[in-house]
Amino acid sequence: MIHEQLQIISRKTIAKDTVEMTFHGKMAQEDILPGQFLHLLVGEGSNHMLRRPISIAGVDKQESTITILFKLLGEGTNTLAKAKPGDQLDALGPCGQGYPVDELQMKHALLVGGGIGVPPLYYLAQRLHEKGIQVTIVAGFQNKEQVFYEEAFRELGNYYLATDDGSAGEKGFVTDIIKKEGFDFDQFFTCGPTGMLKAVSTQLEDEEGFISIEQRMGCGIGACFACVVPAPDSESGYKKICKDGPVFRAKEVVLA
Amino acid sequence: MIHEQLQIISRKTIAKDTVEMTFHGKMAQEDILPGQFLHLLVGEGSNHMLRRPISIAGVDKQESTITILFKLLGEGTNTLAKAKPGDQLDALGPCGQGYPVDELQMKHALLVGGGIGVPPLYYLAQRLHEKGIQVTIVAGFQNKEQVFYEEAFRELGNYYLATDDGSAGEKGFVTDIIKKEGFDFDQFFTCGPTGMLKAVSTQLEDEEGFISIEQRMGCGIGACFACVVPAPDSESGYKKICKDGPVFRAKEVVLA
Amino acid sequence: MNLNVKLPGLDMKNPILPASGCFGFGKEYAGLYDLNLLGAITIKAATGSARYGNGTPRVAETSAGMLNAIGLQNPGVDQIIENELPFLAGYDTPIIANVAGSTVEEYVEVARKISKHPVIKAIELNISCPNVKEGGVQFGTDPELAKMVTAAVKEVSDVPVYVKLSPNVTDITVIARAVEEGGADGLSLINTLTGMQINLAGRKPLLANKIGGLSGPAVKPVAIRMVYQIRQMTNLPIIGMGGVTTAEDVLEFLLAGASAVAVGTANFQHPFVCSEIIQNLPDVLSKYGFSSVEDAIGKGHEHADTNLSRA
Amino acid sequence: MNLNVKLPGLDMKNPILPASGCFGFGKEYAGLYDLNLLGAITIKAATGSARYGNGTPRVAETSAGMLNAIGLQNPGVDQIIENELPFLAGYDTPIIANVAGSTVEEYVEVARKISKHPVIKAIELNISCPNVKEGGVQFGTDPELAKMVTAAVKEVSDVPVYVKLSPNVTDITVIARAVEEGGADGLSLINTLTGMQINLAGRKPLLANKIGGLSGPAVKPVAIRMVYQIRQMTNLPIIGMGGVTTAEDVLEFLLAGASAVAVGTANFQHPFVCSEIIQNLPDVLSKYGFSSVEDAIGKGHEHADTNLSRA
Ligand SMILES: Cc1cc2nc3c(=O)[nH]c(=O)nc-3n(C[C@H](O)[C@H](O)[C@H](O)COP(=O)(O)OP(=O)(O)OC[C@H]3O[C@@H](n4cnc5c(N)ncnc54)[C@H](O)[C@@H]3O)c2cc1C
Ligand SMILES: Cc1cc2nc3c(=O)[nH]c(=O)nc-3n(C[C@H](O)[C@H](O)[C@H](O)COP(=O)(O)OP(=O)(O)OC[C@H]3O[C@@H](n4cnc5c(N)ncnc54)[C@H](O)[C@@H]3O)c2cc1C
Ligand SMILES: Cc1cc2nc3c(=O)[nH]c(=O)nc-3n(C[C@H](O)[C@H](O)[C@H](O)COP(=O)(O)O)c2cc1C
Ligand SMILES: Cc1cc2nc3c(=O)[nH]c(=O)nc-3n(C[C@H](O)[C@H](O)[C@H](O)COP(=O)(O)O)c2cc1C
Ligand code: FES
Ligand code: FES
Repeated sequence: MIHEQLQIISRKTIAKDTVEMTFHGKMAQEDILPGQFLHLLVGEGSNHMLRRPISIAGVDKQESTITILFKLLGEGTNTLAKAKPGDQLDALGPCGQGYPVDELQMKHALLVGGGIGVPPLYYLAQRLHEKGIQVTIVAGFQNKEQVFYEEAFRELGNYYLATDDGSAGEKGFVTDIIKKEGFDFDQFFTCGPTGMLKAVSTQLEDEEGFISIEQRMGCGIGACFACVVPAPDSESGYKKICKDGPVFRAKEVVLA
Repeated sequence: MIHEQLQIISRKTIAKDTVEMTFHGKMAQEDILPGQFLHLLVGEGSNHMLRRPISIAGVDKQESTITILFKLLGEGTNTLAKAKPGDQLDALGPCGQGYPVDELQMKHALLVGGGIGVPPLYYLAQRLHEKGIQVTIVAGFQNKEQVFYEEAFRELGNYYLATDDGSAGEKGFVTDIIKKEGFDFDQFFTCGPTGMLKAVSTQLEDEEGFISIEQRMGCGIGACFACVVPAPDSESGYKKICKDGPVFRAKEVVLA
Repeated sequence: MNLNVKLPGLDMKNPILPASGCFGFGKEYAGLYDLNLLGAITIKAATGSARYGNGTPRVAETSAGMLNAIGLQNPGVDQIIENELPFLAGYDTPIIANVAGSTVEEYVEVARKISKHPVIKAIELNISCPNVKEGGVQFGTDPELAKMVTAAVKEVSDVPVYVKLSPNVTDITVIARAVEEGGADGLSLINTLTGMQINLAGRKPLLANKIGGLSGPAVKPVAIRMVYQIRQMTNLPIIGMGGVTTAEDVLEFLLAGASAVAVGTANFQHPFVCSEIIQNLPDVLSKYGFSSVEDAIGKGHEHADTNLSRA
Repeated sequence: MNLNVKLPGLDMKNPILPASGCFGFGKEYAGLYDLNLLGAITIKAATGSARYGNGTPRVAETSAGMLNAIGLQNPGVDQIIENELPFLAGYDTPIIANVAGSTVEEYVEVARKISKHPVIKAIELNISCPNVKEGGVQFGTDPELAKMVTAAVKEVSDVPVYVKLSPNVTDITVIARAVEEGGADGLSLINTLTGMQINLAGRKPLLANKIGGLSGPAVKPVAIRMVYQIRQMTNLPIIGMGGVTTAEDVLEFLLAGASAVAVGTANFQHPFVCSEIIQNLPDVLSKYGFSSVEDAIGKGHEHADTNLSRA
């Protein structure tokens, strides 16, 4: 993990309240796994004492760039969105443990994402695709306005889209698509709101897979115990999302 | 007094840690007296709960601009200085009571300023000069690096400069110059650090004159009682600097 | 949307009122916007005779807040009645008189006099001013004294009495209970936290009074906690305050259990803040699924399952 | 410039130490900078056996501050001694153990065990954690209990004992006096103020524990006031903390009367903040005319003429 002032080179609104931002920085040369995140300082002075964790959605080592996508939610993300190309952002990263793409032997991967949980799966799909692994992506959004990266994902594998209201793709949830399609895969990888994570991991209970979870963070580096999740089999009974996660084996942790 | 988002049209460092800033705004069309001030919002969010009072140093009705000069002192003025041409500043103004230039019958005015107390005297000198009143200016600074508006003042009247270390003008204080020159004048007008105000008003105790005083402010409009100064002859025993001042008759108030 | 709230003595168009000491006697802000917009107005503290207050500097800026040590400067209750209240009579907005004193007798005298004036619809009994040696803070930290002064003022007041509590206590619920027993019609909280800033160059406390009262967004979490705790132990109506700058903050206080919400320090940063909050409040309420102000009051307790009378 | 400070048990290269709970057991920050730079390190609270702490969310952001309700999660004193302290033995920086408990017996057990470990140079007795039902805060608000637990821990501790005080009390000088009588070697203050944030969409307190501890720049004026007040009533050395983010803040605490200054929340915003403050401190001291840290301690009282033991 390093600490760097990343230079913003582009900023785009790519869906409703959803911003894509690309930075230039040495950090891109680190070995970054999909699922790892940046811990970003927001604003100036003491307006924001806590950094914001945002997943890495893409890395270009050649250009030395890192891309993130974030949703405008509260004050922090709204302030982040005001930063312009040329400005610098104070970042810690890559933080946490990502999806172990290099260690897993597999032929077919199922990626299941919901809303703003989709971005890290894009970087994951790229990495898996590069390794020649067949990728199926199931993405769920509230409605058409929220959808992003549809074309980009289609280039990397089989892409299924669900929206709550049916305004794009199929009407329903990602679990409806998984049920209907009955995919055949070696490992699943999921990221999204807790409700979706629970539904997916229950549905795929008999399969091997990984989930990425969110929690409010303090330090982001494992020192403050803000971000724990129960992990009954571990020695201490819990794991830290910022340091031991955010990516865990689906059966390793207990979702609240 | 009005509330307006003033548009910054220029920003210049004109002496050590001293910034001149000019705004465009409807406020310039108000009847603004020298000595009145702007109460400026600083930064965003809740980093600065208190506005900063800064004197008006010039008004151009034709161009609809207002000029201020300020010294980089603490966080607030440093943040103000970061605002760029094109940015807007939230201002209340013109606030308080200025020098009553139109009501005074006189031939010769003595203006005595110290440091960052000099700017309002520049606007005063302009207004008096316009009225055909002879103006003598005595300006005191710590050293050469701090001096500003020397040429501009010389165009409006007799200008005397003192610096504490003699690096520009005469070595010494404004009171040394007043003593040495023994000026003949109808009214004096002074603005500067409290020590200087006391020295000048003691020295000129037998003359008629006005002083402008500073105090930490809350509301800036007379509602919070933060900025009082003892005024023994007034009904309540005190005056509010933000509303009854910052300009007072020299004998009206008691300097702390 | 219906923003009305009805509290003892106060028939409010909306739950927003300026906090005492941050709005003078209304005149200055009347130059900026129509005071009839406001739900109510709390005027600056009144004492028995004129007080000159503390030396200057009296205010200092802190992170997301400020310190003040005005020291209850005011012209005294008689002058206030004579010179300040007539102006406010021109408005159709209930006025709350903030009453301070050093002795029970002084509180009683001020309350008796000012509560007879027709514009005064309620009294806010200030037993929590931290900025004067004899400012009544002893009444705000000792439950027996708090009860006693409340009962004495209740006896003479022609209007309902809201007791304004100090947050500088080990257990605010004890004081709230005491003033309830004393007959309070409502509670008002919080007053300022005591704090200090030291001037590095001057090598001494910046405020002439050394210690001052901390207010502004910095203290909001403390205020919300206290409103929430007190809502769990009594049904007395609460006027909540401490760090409000937005309509969202107002909703947070309503959810915590306040029925009306006062705005203090924010008036200095944004002189139009009260009118802006009132304008934004309907949208914020409906965004979070509420159809009126009454609908939101106390709704932050729905899931409550623990007694928090002691943190 | 000489930044040394010598306190009971602590021979510090400079007055800067991370505050308990904000630096874990040092390992994570050791990956960022050399821990030998620090004046001392306060580790996360230790209890008798492992504690899992509160539910999540455990933190919330507030204006210029944050709320936390970690709930003393820690692996228990034995595990800490076995798994955490050996790593710290590699550094030439005194380690302070923060000791917590629900009963006097638990405090005594933890203090006895941990004070025997050679890396531990002092104990910070945490009688002020607001975030657990049985977290010892009763010991921090009741002077008799405070004195008793201090005396009991002093009896078994092999190292000096600094008692960490809660700011959530009516009069902090009363508690300070009590722990001084109990034999404390020093005081540490302030712990967090109790506060709450309500989640508007969820319509309930955001933290799972509902109430949390407020820290960060927002609370600095309260902390400075308390350090200043206590400095006027006792000569016990004070480790000051609460909202420190810059070397200027450190000087403000020194002037108020602290001999060392801890940095908590700021580590989350700027993980390198302690090392940066240490780097900037000489310049800030000389800018304000001081030639060493010792030279600045308590200098904010020079002009003091009033007794402020009660605000
Ligand atoms: C490992 C991880 C990866 C994430 N990746 C992304 C991503 O790629 N894109 C994206 O849009 N969002 C992502 N999030 C969520 C993102 O961190 C929050 O949306 C963001 O912090 C909200 O900040 P705010 O100031 O706008 O909202 P506010 O609600 O005003 O924030 C207040 C506080 O709560 C915290 N907070 C609020 N919501 C969340 C949340 N869901 N998770 C964690 N902390 C939260 C904030 O960090 C802040 O401390 C991720 C979260 C985690 C833990
Ligand atoms: C009527 C009036 C007119 C002024 N005109 C000018 C001017 O034309 N140019 C100029 O450079 N300065 C002027 N000042 C002083 C200016 O207001 C302060 O220098 C400025 O507020 C400092 O802010 P800061 O954040 O940089 O300093 P900080 O010390 O960080 O400010 C902290 C707080 O103290 C207040 N404060 C600090 N110093 C002063 C001071 N001398 N007077 C009032 N409040 C203070 C600030 O407003 C703020 O609330 C004037 C002051 C008054 C009262
Ligand atoms: C400058 C100033 C003066 C105040 N004067 C009084 C007062 O006279 N009586 C009183 O009860 N409270 C007084 N207060 C406290 C406020 O009414 C309010 O309780 C407190 O400031 C918290 O609200 P805020 O954070 O919105 O300012 C004063 C506060 C400030 C900032
Ligand atoms: C996340 C977090 C955890 C904390 N844990 C402890 C603790 O275990 N023991 C303790 O005595 N204080 C604990 N504290 C309080 C700090 O040590 C410190 O007293 C307080 O935060 C004020 O300092 P600050 O404003 O610099 O953070 C904790 C504070 C935070 C923010
Ligand atoms: S955020 Fe501090 S331990 Fe995870
Ligand atoms: S600053 Fe509020 S009365 Fe002058």
